[in-house]
Amino acid sequence: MQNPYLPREAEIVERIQEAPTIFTLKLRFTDPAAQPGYAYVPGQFNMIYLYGIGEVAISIVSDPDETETLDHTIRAVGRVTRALSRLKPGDRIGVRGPYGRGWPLLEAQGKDVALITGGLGCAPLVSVIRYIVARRERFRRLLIMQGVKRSDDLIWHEQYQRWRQLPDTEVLLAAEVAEPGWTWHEGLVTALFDRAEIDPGQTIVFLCGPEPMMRASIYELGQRGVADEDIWLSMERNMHCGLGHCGHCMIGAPFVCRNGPVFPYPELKALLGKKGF
Amino acid sequence: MNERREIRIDVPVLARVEGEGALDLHIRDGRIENLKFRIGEPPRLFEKFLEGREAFEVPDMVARICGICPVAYQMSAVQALESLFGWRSTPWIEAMRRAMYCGEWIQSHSLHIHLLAAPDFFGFTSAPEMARDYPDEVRRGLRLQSLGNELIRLFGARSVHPVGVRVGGFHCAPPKDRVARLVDRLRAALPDAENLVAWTASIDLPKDQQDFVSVALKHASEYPLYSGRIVSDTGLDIPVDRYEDHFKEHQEAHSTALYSLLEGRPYLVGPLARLNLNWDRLPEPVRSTLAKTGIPFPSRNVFHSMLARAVEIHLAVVEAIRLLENYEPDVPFVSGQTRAGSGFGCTEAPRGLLWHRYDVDENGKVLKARIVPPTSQNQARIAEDLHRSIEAFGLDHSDDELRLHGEKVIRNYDPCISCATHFLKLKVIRE
Amino acid sequence: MAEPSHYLPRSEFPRLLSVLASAGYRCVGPRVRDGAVVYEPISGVEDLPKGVHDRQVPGQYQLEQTAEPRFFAWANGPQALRPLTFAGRDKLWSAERKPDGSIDFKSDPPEAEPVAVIGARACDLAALYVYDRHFMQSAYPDPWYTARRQKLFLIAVHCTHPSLNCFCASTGDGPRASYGYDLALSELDDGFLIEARSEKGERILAALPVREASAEQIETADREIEDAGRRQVKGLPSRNLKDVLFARLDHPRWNEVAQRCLSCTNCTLVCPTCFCHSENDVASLDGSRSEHYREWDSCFTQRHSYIHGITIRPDTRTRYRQWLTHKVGSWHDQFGRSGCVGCGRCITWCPVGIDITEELAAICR
Amino acid sequence: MDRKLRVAVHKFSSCDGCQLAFLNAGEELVELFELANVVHFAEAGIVDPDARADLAFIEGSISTHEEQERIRRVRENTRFLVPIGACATSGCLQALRNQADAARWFADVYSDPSKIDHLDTATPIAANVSVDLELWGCPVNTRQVMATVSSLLLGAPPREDKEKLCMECKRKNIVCVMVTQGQHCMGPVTRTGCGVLCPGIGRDCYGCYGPAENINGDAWGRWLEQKGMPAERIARRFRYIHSEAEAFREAGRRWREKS
Ligand SMILES: Cc1cc2nc3c(=O)[nH]c(=O)nc-3n(C[C@H](O)[C@H](O)[C@H](O)COP(=O)(O)OP(=O)(O)OC[C@H]3O[C@@H](n4cnc5c(N)ncnc54)[C@H](O)[C@@H]3O)c2cc1C
Ligand code: SF4
Ligand code: SF4
Ligand code: SF4
Repeated sequence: MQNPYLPREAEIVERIQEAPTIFTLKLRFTDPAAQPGYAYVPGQFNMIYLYGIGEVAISIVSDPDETETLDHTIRAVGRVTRALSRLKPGDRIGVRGPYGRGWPLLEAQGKDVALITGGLGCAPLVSVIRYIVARRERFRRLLIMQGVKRSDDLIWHEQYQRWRQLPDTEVLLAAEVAEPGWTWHEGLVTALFDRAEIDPGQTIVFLCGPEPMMRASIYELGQRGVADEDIWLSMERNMHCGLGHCGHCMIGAPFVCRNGPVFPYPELKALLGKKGF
Repeated sequence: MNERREIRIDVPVLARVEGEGALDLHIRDGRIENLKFRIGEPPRLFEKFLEGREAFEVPDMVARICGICPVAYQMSAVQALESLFGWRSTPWIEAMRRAMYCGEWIQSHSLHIHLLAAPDFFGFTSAPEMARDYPDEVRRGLRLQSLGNELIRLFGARSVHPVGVRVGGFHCAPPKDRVARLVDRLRAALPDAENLVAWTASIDLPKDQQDFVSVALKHASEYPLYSGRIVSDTGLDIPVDRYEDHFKEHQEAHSTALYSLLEGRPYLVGPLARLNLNWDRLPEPVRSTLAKTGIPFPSRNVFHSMLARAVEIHLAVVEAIRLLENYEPDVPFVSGQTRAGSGFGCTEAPRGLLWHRYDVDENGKVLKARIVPPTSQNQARIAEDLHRSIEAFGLDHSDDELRLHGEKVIRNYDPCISCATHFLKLKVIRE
Repeated sequence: MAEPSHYLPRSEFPRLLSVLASAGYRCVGPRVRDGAVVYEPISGVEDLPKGVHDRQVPGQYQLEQTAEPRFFAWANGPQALRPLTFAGRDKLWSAERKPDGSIDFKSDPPEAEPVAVIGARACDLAALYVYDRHFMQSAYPDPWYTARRQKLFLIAVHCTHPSLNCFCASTGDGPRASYGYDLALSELDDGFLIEARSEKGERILAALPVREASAEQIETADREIEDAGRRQVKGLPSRNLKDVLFARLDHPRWNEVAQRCLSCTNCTLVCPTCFCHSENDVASLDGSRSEHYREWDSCFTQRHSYIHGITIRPDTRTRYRQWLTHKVGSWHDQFGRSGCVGCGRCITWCPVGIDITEELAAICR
Repeated sequence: MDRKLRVAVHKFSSCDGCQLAFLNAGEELVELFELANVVHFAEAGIVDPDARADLAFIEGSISTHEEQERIRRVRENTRFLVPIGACATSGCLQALRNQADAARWFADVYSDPSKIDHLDTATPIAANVSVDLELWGCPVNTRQVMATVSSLLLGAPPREDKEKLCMECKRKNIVCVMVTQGQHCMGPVTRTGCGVLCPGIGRDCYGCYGPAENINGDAWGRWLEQKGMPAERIARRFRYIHSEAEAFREAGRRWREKS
């Protein structure tokens, strides 16, 4: 029987520093046979193993059609991720996956897509933006809303500037604390709703970020007539196995690793925001 | 001789003694003007916080006095408390205590010989350094040390602050198969132990004959460990509860530590004192292994302490085999009522006589505890020896040589300074 | 209820062990160790807890020796089948780092040997059904669980001596074992009724010196089992409690139980359906080798719900609530049944005697 | 690794038992000396107290002015500082004086306490300087210290475990001594790490690894009180090896007030 817990060896092909604590690792399996067959959709994740230290769940941010490397954008926050941040090209790590349910990109085709994120560089959605931009014609209007705590925290500045130039694309940014030179909104991301154009029947919304911010956004979306079924969100919970066995990531009945990490809002509605779930 | 030389050697941290001590040596005009062996271990007040505790709490507390010889502290304590309460332990319990104690001797003596003392005599600063040139000897030492630890673990689950000892006996009897495996290991270690005796006897030790008083337990038939009367080579022969009549502690003018004297004289406790007083109790084959070295006992050379430790490792291995080879589990402890009064316990810690006294009230709580560890008892002897042997060594040696010799002398006593539970006054030296 | 059954006299009971042994099974069964009935390898019937009764009340477990001839006159012990399938600690794989920096991953597949378990209870078998679904009928079958599970030969013994903490009758899982076994026994004073339910079971049965059970024997056995159900004093409401519980997340009782609960994890670790585990790495000192382990975890720990900077369940109230809302609530969505099989272990082995049936009664009342 | 890890082992007020986690390590000790550059470890013969170190293990509590000074110097010289053992993490038994009339205790033992360099308290290292990780246990064991070294060599601090002893007790299929024998086992309030030594030999845990996270000392004591244990004895259970670890100190204080 195959051991589903066993990682496969991958090599770091390139390491990109995105921001002081955020970096991207471009990986390639050392077994050449493993690479081509590796299929995933944006929003799915891998368990990344740092030799001798442990595994962490990290979303896949590369474009699924790009089979050369497998990219992960990681924020160095703790024991494993900080040590991962010190790796260099050529270093080896372990990878197993892809796991979970990704963003409903097929369903989103032909619709307006609103991508709303909060917090430091929400990698899973940036990869969706890139995915859509690369296939712009399949989607209708693209609305990007991103909020950060301090304006300095915003990463991928130039990309936001580039994206806002695209046809039918709206980019709205907000910072709770604006440093001099910030030309975007000062305040919470939810304040951006008053400026955004949202066509409730036509829009599918992808949310990613801290749970209070997602809840506030859902409220605003509801006020604007967006149906619960059209709202999708990406969740994070403590995760060990990624296979739906270890029990850490349950939110009520759903396992984030198996039934998520991307959920349609109705599946979580009852427990979202309930302290303790 | 009219050369004027003033040196001050200050060794702030003594390497390779457990705990920390320091030696101040002040030489003026070719004479030792001032010599201080200071125990730098900060006071921890064990005797105070034992007050108000119930008997069942004592063994786990006194273990913490010393991480190197916790079994000794537990054994003296349970002996004192059981004698006070009048609980009669069984032959099985006594035998197992002796076996566990053997583990501590093997462990502590191996640690001392290999990691602490031997590097001195071969010109290394540490055992890992010595391991490069003498890998077999150091490995043999580590093997014996680990065997001793395993023997403690058999009864105590771990070798430092073991958890198996209780007033009345043990918390549980070890399973038979584990004991059998350990007996196999003990048997396999006999050649190591014998070779160790030969090896320590072959080390070129300073030939330094001194006059000193040896004090140790003496048992009717066995080499002393867990029980016996307190005897000396000056004719003392008393039961343990009369200790306080003959041994007095006092404060030396310039020292921080408590000095213990027997009828006004410094005295030696520990492996050499034990062997000097009990070589006739050595069982075969320990006796013949020692005889093969050609070194006669009693010995007046304090540096033979190291050989005495090796002999006691051999003895402990042989004893442990004897005590455990026909092992059957048995009722592991006795118990009963507590009662008020004073109880005394005295056993042979690896470093020598360890004497406890507990005064207990009618609720079974400790009113007062007095613990006289071997290191305190050797204080006066170490200071005396240092003075003598450094002068005999020759004060014209370089500072470094003097320092090394002084350290060698102190280390030879294996002073476990953490054990020094109580000190009297501290005199701060200011220049 | 009575099915055609065979009778094995007590004097022939050792034959069952020898037949199992010659069929290649290692026998695991109940025996007394450290004051409790535990399932461990047995070498003969003399290892079985003959005449032993257990007295279980919240937070207490005591054995009592009687002169009775029966081997199975007790309810249960702290663990039954759980450690035999989902072990406290398992090495999942190891990795070696070569001098060139490459990593060699090696799976450490479980080496399961055929094991016959004598004395499985109905509640244990019901719990195994949940584990099977969780670990085996998964998109990623767990090799350790699966290997051990497939080598198990299960001999149920219908329960006739429920403890004061048992309530399997109310959950519908006992006292009679009704599925999941190879052989089932009913213990009578002078022998056993024995019935096979699998081909493996039939083969063993065929090698035993059994005779047909009398109607009277069958009737006695049935009556004892039915009595056992009736004697149970605790119970769970038989309906699905999911909606009630999730509607009462702010019930004051959660606070009240949190005052008593030690958050010590014992309830979850003796529960035969709890499956939480964590994974850890242990590297050698020189870093040339690292081993990856999984071990039992529990929703009562802080780390269980930690995500960077936030602990989802920081206090005992939310942890206790997680355990109950999952066990008898969201469990229904996950496994199509409640996670409680009525064995009463979490009540007995809670060091401060918290009683799940009382808590649920207070909250769902 | 371009340069060997520089490791130091310092001793303050203690019994030396935690250093034995190294000295009893056998082959692993020899291996450690090969892998790392041990710059100060007096008991093993290497003395350079002011050496700069990447990793320093600190045994012992701070109970004299000299120690207060010395720990500051060690902190300045150390990148990653790890107190080991009860003395260094909570003060151990000698910290019992913190809650007593320390002056009287000294006066009882010393004829002139003013001449001894001592503080009225014995405090953990973290109360004196910042620390990077703590290894709890009285004493710590070889596995704990070596796992720290190996993890740091691999680039990350070791995983810290604050769970209750009961978890490991259950994983090892040890039969609970509290439930079967009514022993006053401290497992439900004690941090895991020892390998469940005490219940493993059929006795109660006495808490030598210190408090676990989120303990409920009141509920634990109330249960024993109902079973007949006097409040004063419950208080003493907490006022033992880790009397000054906050959770035990508070539980001990409340039970003492009740008695
Ligand atoms: C489905 C999923 C996708 C993720 N995708 C990304 C991503 O693309 N980029 C990124 O930077 N981070 C991502 N994370 C978060 C990332 O897994 C955590 O930041 C990481 O586990 C922290 O590990 P650490 O050891 O460095 O932190 P520590 O704070 O030291 O945490 C210790 C342990 O706690 C657990 N843990 C802590 N935080 C989290 C967390 N947020 N989620 C799950 N377990 C956690 C892990 O077991 C971790 O090893 C994702 C998490 C999930 C669940
Ligand atoms: S309910 Fe009982 S067993 Fe469970 S965590 Fe609470 S105190 Fe422990
Ligand atoms: S014996 Fe102690 S540590 Fe073990 S489960 Fe019981 S209470 Fe917990
Ligand atoms: S069981 Fe408790 S007291 Fe015993 S060694 Fe472990 S932590 Fe210390």
